[in-house]
Amino acid sequence: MSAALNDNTAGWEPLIVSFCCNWCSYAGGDLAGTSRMTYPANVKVIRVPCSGRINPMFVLRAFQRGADGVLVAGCHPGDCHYTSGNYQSRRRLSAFKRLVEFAGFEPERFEVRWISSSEGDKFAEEMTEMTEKIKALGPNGKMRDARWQSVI
Amino acid sequence: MKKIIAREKLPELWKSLSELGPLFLPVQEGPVVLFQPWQEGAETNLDTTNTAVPPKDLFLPREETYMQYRCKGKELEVIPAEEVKPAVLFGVHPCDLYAVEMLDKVYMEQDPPDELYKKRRENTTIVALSCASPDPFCFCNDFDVNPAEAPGTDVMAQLKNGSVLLEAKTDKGKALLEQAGDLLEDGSGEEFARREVKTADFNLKLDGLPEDLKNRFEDPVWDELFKSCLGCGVCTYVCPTCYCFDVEDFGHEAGGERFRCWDSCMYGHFTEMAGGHNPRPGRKERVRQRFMHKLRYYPETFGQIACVGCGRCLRSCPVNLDIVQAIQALGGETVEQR
Amino acid sequence: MAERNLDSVKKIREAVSQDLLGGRISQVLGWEKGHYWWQSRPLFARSEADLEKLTWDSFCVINLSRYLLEELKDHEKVGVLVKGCDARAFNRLLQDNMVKREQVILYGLPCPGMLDYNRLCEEAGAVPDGIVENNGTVVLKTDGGEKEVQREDIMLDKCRECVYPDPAAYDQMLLSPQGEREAAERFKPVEELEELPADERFAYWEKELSRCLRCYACRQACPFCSCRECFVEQENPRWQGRAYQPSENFMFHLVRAYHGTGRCIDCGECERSCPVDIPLQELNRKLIKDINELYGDYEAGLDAEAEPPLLTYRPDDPAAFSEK
Amino acid sequence: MSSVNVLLPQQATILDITEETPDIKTLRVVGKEGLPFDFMPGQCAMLSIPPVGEAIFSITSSPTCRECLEFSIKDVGKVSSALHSVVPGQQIGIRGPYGNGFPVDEMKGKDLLFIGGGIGLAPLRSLIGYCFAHREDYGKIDIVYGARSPADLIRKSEVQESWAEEPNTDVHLTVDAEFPGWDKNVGFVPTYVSDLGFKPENKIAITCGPPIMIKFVLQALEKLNFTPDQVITTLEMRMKCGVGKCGRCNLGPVYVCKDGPVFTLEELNALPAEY
Amino acid sequence: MPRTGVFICHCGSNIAGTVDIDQALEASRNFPGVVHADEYRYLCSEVGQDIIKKAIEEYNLDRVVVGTCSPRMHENTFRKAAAEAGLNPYLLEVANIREHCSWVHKDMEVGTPKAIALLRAAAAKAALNDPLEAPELDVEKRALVIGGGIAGIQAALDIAEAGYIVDLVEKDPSIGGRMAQLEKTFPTLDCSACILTPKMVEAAQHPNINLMTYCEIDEVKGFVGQFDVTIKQKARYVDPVKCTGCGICWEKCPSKTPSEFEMGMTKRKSIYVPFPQAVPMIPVIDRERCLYFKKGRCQICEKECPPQAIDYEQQDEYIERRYGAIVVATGYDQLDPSVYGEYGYGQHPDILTGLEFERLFNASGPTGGKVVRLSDGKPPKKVVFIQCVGSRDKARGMNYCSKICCMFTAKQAILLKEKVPEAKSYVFYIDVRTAGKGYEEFQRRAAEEYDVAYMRGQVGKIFPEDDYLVVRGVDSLSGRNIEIKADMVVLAAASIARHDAPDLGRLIGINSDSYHFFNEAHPKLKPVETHTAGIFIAGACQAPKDIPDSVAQASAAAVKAVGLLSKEKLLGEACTAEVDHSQCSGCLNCEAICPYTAITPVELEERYKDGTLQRTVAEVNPALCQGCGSCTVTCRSGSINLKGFSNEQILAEVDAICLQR
Ligand SMILES: Cc1cc2nc3c(=O)[nH]c(=O)nc-3n(C[C@H](O)[C@H](O)[C@H](O)COP(=O)(O)OP(=O)(O)OC[C@H]3O[C@@H](n4cnc5c(N)ncnc54)[C@H](O)[C@@H]3O)c2cc1C
Ligand SMILES: Cc1cc2nc3c(=O)[nH]c(=O)nc-3n(C[C@H](O)[C@H](O)[C@H](O)COP(=O)(O)OP(=O)(O)OC[C@H]3O[C@@H](n4cnc5c(N)ncnc54)[C@H](O)[C@@H]3O)c2cc1C
Ligand code: SF4
Ligand code: SF4
Ligand code: SF4
Ligand code: SF4
Ligand code: SF4
Ligand code: SF4
Repeated sequence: MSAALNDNTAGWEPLIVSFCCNWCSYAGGDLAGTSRMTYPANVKVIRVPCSGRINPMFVLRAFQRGADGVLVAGCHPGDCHYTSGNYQSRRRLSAFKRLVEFAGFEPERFEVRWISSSEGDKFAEEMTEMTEKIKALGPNGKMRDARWQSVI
Repeated sequence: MKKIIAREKLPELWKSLSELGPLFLPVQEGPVVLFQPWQEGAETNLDTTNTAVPPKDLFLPREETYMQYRCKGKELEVIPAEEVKPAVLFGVHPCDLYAVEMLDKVYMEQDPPDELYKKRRENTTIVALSCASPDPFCFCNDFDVNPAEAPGTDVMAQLKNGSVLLEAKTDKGKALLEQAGDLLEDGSGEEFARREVKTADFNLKLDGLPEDLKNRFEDPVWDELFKSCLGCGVCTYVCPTCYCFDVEDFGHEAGGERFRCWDSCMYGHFTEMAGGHNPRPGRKERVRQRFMHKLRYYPETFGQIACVGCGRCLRSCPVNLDIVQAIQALGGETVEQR
Repeated sequence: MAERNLDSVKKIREAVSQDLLGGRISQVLGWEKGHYWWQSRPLFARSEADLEKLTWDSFCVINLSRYLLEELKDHEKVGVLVKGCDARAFNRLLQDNMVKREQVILYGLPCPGMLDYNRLCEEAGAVPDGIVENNGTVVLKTDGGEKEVQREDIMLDKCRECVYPDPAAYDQMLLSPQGEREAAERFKPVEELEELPADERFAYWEKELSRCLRCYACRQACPFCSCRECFVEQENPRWQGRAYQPSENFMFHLVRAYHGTGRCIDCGECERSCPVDIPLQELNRKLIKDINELYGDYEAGLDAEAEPPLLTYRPDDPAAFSEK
Repeated sequence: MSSVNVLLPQQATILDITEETPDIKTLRVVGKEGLPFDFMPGQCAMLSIPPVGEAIFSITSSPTCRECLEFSIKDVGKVSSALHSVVPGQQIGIRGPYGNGFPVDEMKGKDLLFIGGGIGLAPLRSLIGYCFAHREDYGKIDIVYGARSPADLIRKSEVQESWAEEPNTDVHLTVDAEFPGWDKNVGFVPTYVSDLGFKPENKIAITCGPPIMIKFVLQALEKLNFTPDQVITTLEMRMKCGVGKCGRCNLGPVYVCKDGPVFTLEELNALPAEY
Repeated sequence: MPRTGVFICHCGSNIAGTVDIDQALEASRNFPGVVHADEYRYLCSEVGQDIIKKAIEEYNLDRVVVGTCSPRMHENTFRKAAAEAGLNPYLLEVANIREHCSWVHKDMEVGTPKAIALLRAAAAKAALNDPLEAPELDVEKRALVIGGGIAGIQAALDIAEAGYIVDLVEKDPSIGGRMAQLEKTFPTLDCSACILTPKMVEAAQHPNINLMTYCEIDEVKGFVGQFDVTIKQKARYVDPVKCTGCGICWEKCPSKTPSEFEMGMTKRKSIYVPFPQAVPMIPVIDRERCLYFKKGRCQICEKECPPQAIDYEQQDEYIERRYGAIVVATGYDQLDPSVYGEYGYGQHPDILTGLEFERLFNASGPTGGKVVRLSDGKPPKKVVFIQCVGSRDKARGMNYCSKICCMFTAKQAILLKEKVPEAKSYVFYIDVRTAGKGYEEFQRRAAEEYDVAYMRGQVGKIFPEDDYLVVRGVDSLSGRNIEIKADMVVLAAASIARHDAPDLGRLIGINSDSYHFFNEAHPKLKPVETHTAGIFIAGACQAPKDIPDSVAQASAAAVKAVGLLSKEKLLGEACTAEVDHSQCSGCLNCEAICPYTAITPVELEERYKDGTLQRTVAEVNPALCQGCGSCTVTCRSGSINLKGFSNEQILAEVDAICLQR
């Protein structure tokens, strides 16, 4: 773990990368916006067609590049726009989540949520909750590649 | 200058020497012994024969960032890496130092010299430890490696009845022993025991082999020998005389760094070119390259076979394809058959 | 010398030579002795003379199925000697469409478990000159005399923990089956690690993985790694950097392990091939254990027809995240 | 710092860029003060473009040009494509020169036959420029240059105008197939070489191009009774260091980056054919 | 390196209020490849779009990033604008700095850096965008309806009415399906044949409908707009052109076999039409039973047939046709209740299933329309109906409710009372479910006016004693044990999927639920679509259904099909998956995962040593691929990639977001 990271947690703000499926969760995010809900700006969303598109390698890359938490969000099981994408990702990401925990990541660092396009409130809540949990945990040094920010 | 120290007191010596810079010595890491920087409480192991991986990474690190750069608009600023800091390498066996000599030829003697390597060599003080007993994989006898003497070492050391006897061979070596000060007792009265170490006897016929191989590039031996090879590259990574590397960049829009790291001729991508053409497309060509390099090309340029008989490839190849098998196949039956 | 049942060797030779010399197959993959009595090498036998070298003893550990990837290009039909894990590896390759069943004759060899050179030495206190195997025990011979030990105690870890020593796929079973083994210990290291606090677990892996040379021998030896181009070597995108950073070590190992989800046959070849003895099996087994817990028992390689767990789903599957 | 790490690039600046063909651009590059280094025709340099990496390219300008170095670069992959996106004034890294270069002294007094295909003209152009600058040292110069289509010929105006106007020089152009407006030869380079029926007496043939072209050019030259020591070619291998250490580009004991890339056919015949 | 232009929208103050536009512009200018950056109050307006279009030309832009509202809102607007300026629309990326940024944050200090991060990610992604083309697909103006039950007939009629040719494929010798087996239909009790037969005839005579009975689907290839289907016309051994349907052949045929239509309760001949109102009225010879085919002699039918329509030499024929759309309406089966040993089904002739009982009312049925016991021909005095036989039974049967049983039981109890006034009905039920117009009233009438005794409870055992059947059960309301000496027992056996549904699903490339009913694309919003574009479902093949629901769904499916057929061209998905054949190892894991069966193996020839070698690789059919990207994750080596959301692009976005400058 990079020592430098833990020194100045004072002004530290976590970086959370969220992968959202286009049809449900991203739209849920849009609804949160349209409804002027607020949630922390720490979360930055990457739009993907389906939670089935989420390759665990994307998640690890985010950790390498300094993400403090990663949240994948997709349609509720049964509601997948592509029928089975979230059923597939449920298995894949469950196995993967346990693996990253086994590697020593705190369980909160990687989460998966089902958020429908009508759940703007849930979107905002989940983003807030994730941010708060990560704030409580502190910066993630695990797997962070110190070289990424070494020359800016 | 000869000094002696009781083995129990070695941790104190480590501590003192590590003030000179990181002190690398054989450390028990779980099931294997590796050269690792010494830390308080490290489980050192001087009784091991050969470490799982040779200490070549002190001079040719597994990864070495040699420059950083910053990009601003159209500008590019190159920032060379910091100077190489001094280090101490303790407990290296003679065969590994014979191997370092071979790397020296490539990296320092051949034009242009490699400054990175050279600086690491110059800044490292080496304490060699003579071999007491070989393990069954050692076959350095075949290469006239003297287990009691190590070329180019700064200090020669020997384990002796619960003590370690140390003799400085160079000024750097003297400075090292002086650093330890009172910890070391005078050892001028002590004699280095003569060591006759009998290693595995494979009865290799090495004389004339490089010459013989000159026109055996298309030899049928190659059609069989490679078959079991997985192309895993372990043999090259654990071999003290292998030295290929790769250069890569890591960075983003604002800057980054360039490093070199170990690479291996056993990998498919090693020689692959734009458009997919690969001069060494298969395992056969790669196995041939590895053994030809050791047994013919290196000798042709530097006058000696690039193997010291450390036995690491015999121990580590997952399918037990090693240089002895290659030499036997090339020098034994096949020659007569042809 | 490693004395073993010469009858068995004879039986095997007879069986395969019938097919080889009869022209049913043009090559047999088996084992021959290496330089040392505790080593063997793959044997690519195409003639009677080659068959003379064929051996079967407690050191025929190398998994031969992987060689089919290349050998089937050159041969119409190949015979392979398969232990339990080799047969599971074969099934794995079959499931990934890497081999054609009709191109291969499998000769099943129920495996008594292979012996561990390091354990032999430890038990003997030196490098033994040879061993004699009895039923369940092994006599280690050294200069200093002889020592009898339990076979189980000097077996490779991966063999001690093997549940299915009998080939799950074969055309001809050459020796009598061993029966399923009890491998209660299989998941114990995983469970112990699971007990640790996250940070300690991370520290454990950081240390273990710090040794990794990233030679990728583990991958080369692995029967589920049959990709034409592994993610680690890809230029575009560059999933995996070459640097020896802890970050890159984790990337490689987590991804490789993840790629084994429901595919790792638990043969332990990765770990055996690793020159610096990284406990890779613990990662693989974590996934085996979790998949079994979450989605029902599945043992990769046992049944080539069974649907791999990540290639299917049930609408009511459980999830490992806090939300179902 | 006592001496410099050979792998460290110097800073260089792009002067300007010419689009030669749809996938080849020529970059003109200067060092901090004038040329970054002196070199001989046939030598190469490693160009860096962070954070993408480095790749080796022939210096295509003649050493007699003191203004800048020129590189003709074909877009085939990461670095080459990044180099295609540079803009004038942009700084890149450069190190070199690498390789042996052409044996300009041994070629003195001989007639020269240059045979180039596509991007293969790049190293030849440096030598051709050099020979023109030392015109009196060399005899008749023939240049056979071909590409897939007229659009794939590089340095068109230079080849067709300035070179053709040099004394005692003939330029023979060819493309693989008929194209509207193309009035020169149509056909593959090796065939054209045979058709032109060059005499080997006191001649040296220097060829560079795609491997398949080289293969057939060599056969054509052999038929025309050129001896292996009269034929010079340059090889391309994957390279990372350029100084004979990284271990990629060897043919037997010979390193293409250091001992090549220029070889006579005679030299090549003595080496393992691993290229 | 691309030439990217970045355009940031104020959206009035919607964005500008929370994002410092100048700062965002300044930052954007430093992104790699950005050669131009500009802003405007309302980018989506005509003027705003013009700014983008002009800049594309002026700065020779080959990528555009707009920082605006959600791409779900205006991505198409901007893409169209870019296309008008000559740029491939897929070279434009949207950074959602409104819904995902300015609207959810309050301060500039928070909103601005986040907007910059999102813009950076969009620029990084855009740099890797490739020009994409949505495939244009031709539409064959012909539909295929599989299954000639009421649902299939209705769908075929509706499509035909809209002016398109329909092939109606039925596996049996006649269309009609289950409804043809029914006597009267709830809740109005009109006669099934009276309302069905005209429809059958209409279908047969409709100029746009091509009736293909006694046919099976052999192969389906292709994709929406262009399904290439091979249909097997099973040999009838009767020339349909010559046959006049006079019926002499089946009258004279000496060989008998249990009738499928009559649920085996009576016999039919070896040359037969399944029921008297069959459409077409052309018999088939049952080759398995026919004496001539079995023993080589007989040929009576051939001799007797006046127009000499019998043709023993007829062969199965394979017909290949292309269709733009397919409607699947293959209906349902009845569970065989003999798995429930306690009910004694199959062991006693007076224990019947609902469908069997239904046939007893029918004038042409096994008893000529008299409701009598099959054992002794006496009319039953006490009939026990048992509901939920196999339905709603987690342990041994199906989890689901068969939906129609409560209603047809009520119907049958009423019909019984009408036919045998002295008969008394008892119904054992778990719940009575009567959702539907007029259904509750209907059922209540049964209970109140027709003296049907409804007993909530379960039957534990049925066994014969003397000449009645003892039905033992428990009344779960009172807890009392009940024993009824019944003359007849009718089991409302669960409706289940056709036994061959999974095979058919595989054949045509649609999937089924765990009970093998075909799956709709979305349980709420796409109830007649399947995951395979261009294939629709109707009737009881999707789930148990009654006739009105079947007909409604059939019409809906027809509308969908017609909508599709009415298009000149179909626009496919541009962001589809793509396999790099040089990398693909051919493991076909992706094939297993694709919900749209868009991936198939293909063979490649590859140079190997001096010869060549065959190698299997995966290939994506861009017309079938919907761009979910699930396959890309299954492919460990990343050999299959998704255009528009490629691995490279997503990684670039991650990198860009994590580069905190
Ligand atoms: C002596 C010499 C002179 C050359 N002169 C020129 C020249 O004047 N103009 C020109 O356009 N090209 C020249 N080349 C080729 C040029 O070096 C390669 O095209 C370039 O390195 C490709 O790098 P890249 O990063 O663009 O490709 P990458 O993205 O790295 O790779 C694309 C493919 O090229 C392979 N590759 C990587 N590096 C090299 C390399 N150094 N040589 C060959 N293949 C490689 C990779 O394995 C991969 O398969 C020369 C090569 C050599 C050896
Ligand atoms: C005892 C009973 C009484 C009922 N009473 C009523 C009632 O009173 N009122 C009411 O509304 N509903 C009633 N129903 C329900 C009614 O039967 C169904 O709603 C209706 O038949 C469904 O029609 P369908 O066209 O979907 O299926 P089906 O009627 O099953 O028709 C499907 C057709 O497809 C054909 N087919 C199957 N597979 C293939 C294939 N692979 N290729 C080609 N053709 C194929 C079949 O041969 C059949 O002709 C009753 C059901 C039962 C069991
Ligand atoms: S020889 Fe052995 S160690 Fe070397 S690459 Fe081949 S299999 Fe690996
Ligand atoms: S070839 Fe093998 S024995 Fe020789 S030096 Fe290398 S590792 Fe040691
Ligand atoms: S074999 Fe061992 S050292 Fe090599 S990559 Fe695998 S874990 Fe690392
Ligand atoms: S590690 Fe993954 S990508 Fe690499 S070979 Fe194994 S399965 Fe394939
Ligand atoms: S999963 Fe990947 S490697 Fe396997 S068949 Fe599909 S594209 Fe090819
Ligand atoms: S992206 Fe989805 S629909 Fe397309 S081929 Fe892959 S899995 Fe099938």
